Amino acid sequence: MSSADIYRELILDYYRNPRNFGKLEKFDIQAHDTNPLCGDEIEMQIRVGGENTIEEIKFTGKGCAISQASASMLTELAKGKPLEWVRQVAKEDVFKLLGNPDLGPSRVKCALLGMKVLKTGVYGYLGAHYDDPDGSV
Amino acid sequence: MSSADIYRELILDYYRNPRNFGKLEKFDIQAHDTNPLCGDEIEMQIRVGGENTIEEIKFTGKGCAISQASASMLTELAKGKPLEWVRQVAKEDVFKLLGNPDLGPSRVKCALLGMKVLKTGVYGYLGAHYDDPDGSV
Amino acid sequence: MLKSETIDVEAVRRDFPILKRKVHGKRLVYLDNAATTQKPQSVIDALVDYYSRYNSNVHRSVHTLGEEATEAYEDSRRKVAKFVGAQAKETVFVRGTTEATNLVRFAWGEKYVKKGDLIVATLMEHHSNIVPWQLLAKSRGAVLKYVGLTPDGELDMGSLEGLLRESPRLVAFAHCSNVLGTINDVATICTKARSAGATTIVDGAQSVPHLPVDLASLGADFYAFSGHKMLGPTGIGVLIGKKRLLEEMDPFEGGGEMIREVFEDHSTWNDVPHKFEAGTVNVAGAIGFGAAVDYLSRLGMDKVREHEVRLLDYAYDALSSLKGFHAYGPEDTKKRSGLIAFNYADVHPHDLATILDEEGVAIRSGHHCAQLLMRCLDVSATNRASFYVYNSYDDVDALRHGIEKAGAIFKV
Amino acid sequence: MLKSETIDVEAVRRDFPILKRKVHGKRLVYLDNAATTQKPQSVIDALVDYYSRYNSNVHRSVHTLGEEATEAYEDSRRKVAKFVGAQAKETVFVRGTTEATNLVRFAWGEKYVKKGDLIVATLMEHHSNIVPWQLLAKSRGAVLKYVGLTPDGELDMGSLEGLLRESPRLVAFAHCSNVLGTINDVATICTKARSAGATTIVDGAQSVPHLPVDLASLGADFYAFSGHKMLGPTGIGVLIGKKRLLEEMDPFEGGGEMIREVFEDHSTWNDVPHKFEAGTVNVAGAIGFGAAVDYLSRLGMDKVREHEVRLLDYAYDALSSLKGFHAYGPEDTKKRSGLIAFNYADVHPHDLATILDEEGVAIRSGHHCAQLLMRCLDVSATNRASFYVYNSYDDVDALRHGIEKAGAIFKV
Ligand SMILES: Cc1ncc(COP(=O)(O)O)c(C=O)c1O
Ligand SMILES: Cc1ncc(COP(=O)(O)O)c(C=O)c1O
Repeated sequence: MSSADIYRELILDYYRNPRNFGKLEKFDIQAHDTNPLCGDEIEMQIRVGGENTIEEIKFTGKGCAISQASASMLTELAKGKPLEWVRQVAKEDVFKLLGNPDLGPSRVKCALLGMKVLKTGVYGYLGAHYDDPDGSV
Repeated sequence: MSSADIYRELILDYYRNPRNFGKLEKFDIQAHDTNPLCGDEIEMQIRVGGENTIEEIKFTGKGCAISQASASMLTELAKGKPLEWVRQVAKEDVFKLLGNPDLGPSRVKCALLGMKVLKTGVYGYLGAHYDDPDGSV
Repeated sequence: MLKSETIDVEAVRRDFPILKRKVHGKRLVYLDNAATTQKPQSVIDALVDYYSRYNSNVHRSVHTLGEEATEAYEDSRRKVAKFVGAQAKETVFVRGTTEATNLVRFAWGEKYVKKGDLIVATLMEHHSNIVPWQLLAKSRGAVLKYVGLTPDGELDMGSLEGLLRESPRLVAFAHCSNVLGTINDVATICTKARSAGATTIVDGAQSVPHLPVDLASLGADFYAFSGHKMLGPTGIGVLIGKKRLLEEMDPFEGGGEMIREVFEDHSTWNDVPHKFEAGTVNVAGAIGFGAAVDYLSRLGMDKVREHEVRLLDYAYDALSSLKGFHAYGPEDTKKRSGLIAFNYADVHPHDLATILDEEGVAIRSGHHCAQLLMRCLDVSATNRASFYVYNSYDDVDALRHGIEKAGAIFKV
Repeated sequence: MLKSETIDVEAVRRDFPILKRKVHGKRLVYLDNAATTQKPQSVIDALVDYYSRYNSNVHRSVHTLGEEATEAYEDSRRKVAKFVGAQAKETVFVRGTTEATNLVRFAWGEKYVKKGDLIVATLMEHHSNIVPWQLLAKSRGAVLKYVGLTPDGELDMGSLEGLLRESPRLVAFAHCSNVLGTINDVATICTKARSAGATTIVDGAQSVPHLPVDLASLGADFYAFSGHKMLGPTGIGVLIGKKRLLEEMDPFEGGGEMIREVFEDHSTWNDVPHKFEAGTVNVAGAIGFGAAVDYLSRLGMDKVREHEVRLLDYAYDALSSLKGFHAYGPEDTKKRSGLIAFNYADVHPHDLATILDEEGVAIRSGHHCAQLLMRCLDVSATNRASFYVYNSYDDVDALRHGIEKAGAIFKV
């Protein structure tokens, strides 16, 4: 797969016009992470609604098209879902959102930064700890 | 040159029966050094006589046949000489005492330890500083 | 191909086996030399020869292999020292520039920096010349301040002089910036710092590989650089320090080789530079470093410099006409080393690097271990193309072509 | 040649190019393996392959070479960790055992050891497991005491238990002595130390190369070893630490790679193990270390151990009948690793080593970086013959022959 395929219209659109970009006035969950290797940053805020669902979710960040688009897409997918759903989100889901691009290992980290932040925040709220399996080594 | 030549009768004799081995009751110069790489040790004491000559000289130490024999031979050579003579002693003189054996660089350090101690002591007494050219690098 | 009167690039390229490699079916265009350089066959051969013929621990064994390895190791020390006009006894082998600055932090800084003392660094430093001083300031209760930059990306000499009036203990700065390319005037800064009573440590990671450097005329107290950025193996570099300073400092790591005698309650230290080389050293790395220095000496560092300036000039011409292209650092190529950090429209550097990679072009993208500088420049990341002896005008053309492709994909 | 059912020595020897070399016209008999081992072609090839095909800085670049180098580097980390039953996240690449103990001194010791605290080492330690603790004791105002030895050269468990009753903060000891060969009972000592509230650091420099080691069952808090002593390149080793400890410790060296974010006045740290890998790492070294571990895994560490025990038994038989021969350490070869330290009549070890060298036989002579132990044994130096996978009965015969020659020259 060539970079022309990786950077499809859709990803560029999400990069330039990220959905759910911004801050929430009131939120119950907040998480932030950076990729120490490249400096990409994502922060997410979630307002928890009835029956522990994700009522509102917004993100801010800076970084490459892949990290920002995937975070944005993930917030769209997450909105309205029960918090428990976040436990099941897997990297394959994120790749699917991005159109299954063929990413090298370092770009995979860009793609998964949003998921890591989402999980860290929600797991914390649920009293659990998210141990990133694709973490440092 | 083979090791049988290096370890001539003479060196073995000086190793097993070192001349000038021991301590002086009264001395004007004392110096000590070890070879950090192998642990060989030499200490020398000198009593300075009239007209700044080496009136008495003794050494103690432990180490290989080469370090101990060369130190011992050097004390014999030094005895009675003016202190200034020590400035001119060169490694070639030591090698000559040993019968010009073919020593690798690390064994050369063994051979020259006695000279280093002698020079350090005498230079110090004369108000100078001996900077070992064959020192650490 | 670059027809330089100074360096025969085609001949040089034949010396680097990796340059035969294809990436995504394309010729490898390696422009990430400021991160690490490729290795000529002679350096690889030096390693193979060492391991195949005389591998041994050094300084400890009287057998033949041990003597040969020790000779080769010390010979490399002499070569590297001579390459920059220093003495072998002042030249300590370390893992790289980062270990060198940390060595100075622990062995000099923890001993001499006192509560309330001022440490001066600059906003263009690599993290390796910042973080050790933050940690030192914290542990000693000292204060760390930074020399600011001019809009053109040079050190603000007014800012430096202001800080020098506060009588700092230490002034830490890079000879060349790894992002801006700026070549700092080391001799002048060291003279000023010395008058102010400060000790100086200069990060030579990006200067020694690219410029003729003569430490005797620069006057730095400590000077550090890395072998892997100048054709040498990974895991080796040097700290060069004034002999008197090295002798007075505490040891750094403790262990074999750095001791003279060990007693139960204390130990005494070996002569410098061995006092700072605890444990088994990177023997092969040092020997390979010597071979790298031989290679560069054969080319001649003035020619290496001239070659890079030509590439820089050519690259400026080729790239600055691209719409949305923005380069950082001094514009005068005489004032900068052979690298260009840039941004291109709103294409994030990581995305650009990915697209370029597909064309076989390797550049670096990110913060380049210079986050303070990124904040000065008000960017989170930049691209960086950095040149070396095997790069040619063709490589610059490939870079331009790749950027244009990214422009098409991103509809710049 | 040794006809071992376990290791095919002739086949192994063909893998080591250096063994073809002649020394003073004689076949090289390399018996200085405890100082550093020779390298098989597969390790040399791994280095050449890296430099010729995918050399790049790791963790920083998104281009293909960078990704390949990073993968290979991290893959080596996983291999080395797995080789000793540890987790990759707990496995920090360092220069060698000496850097590992010093890392623990600075990053753990300076943080947790307080004035008046007790640090326990043993009299059989290598300087790399003594000097850091002397320096730590000095800087923190702590006290350093040593576990004594039995006449047979084992740790005196009564002495250890007495010291444990004083509630030490740290207990530092070797898994195997590099002079006596003694294999210490790590699991038992760690259990006792833990009950006494102490943190443990185990020097595995002479154990991991020679014995099957499973850290999961040993319970050490920190465990260190060197690549160059187990067929790997120079300049690489590991510190393995309990994850919680590594996370709570201060960083060691500051610079690139080990940071998360750098601000003017402070920085935050990367995840372990990267937090402890500042600056450009020894990429080639790590990759070669991985290849070394592959080689040893193919042989099987239980077979390596069995091979060495056979050589030990054979060597005892061959040497102990020599008049004036005196060996140190436990007599039971099951209790010791594959090396013999000895003295021979009044022939000083350096002289013996020189005479042996002329026969092509390389042994180590000196204090072996264990001066406290030398004082216990009341000698200033010993000889040491240390075995590895490529040694054979023939090598032992050559050693015996050389000693006899020295006997003739010295008229023993
Ligand atoms: C028992 C022991 N510990 C530590 C070391 C130090 O290892 P290195 O020199 O690789 O740091 C050695 C070898 O020199 C050793 O034999
Ligand atoms: C300016 C500068 N200083 C220091 C370093 C650190 O060098 P190393 O990673 O070899 O320790 C680098 C490169 O990474 C650099 O570019």
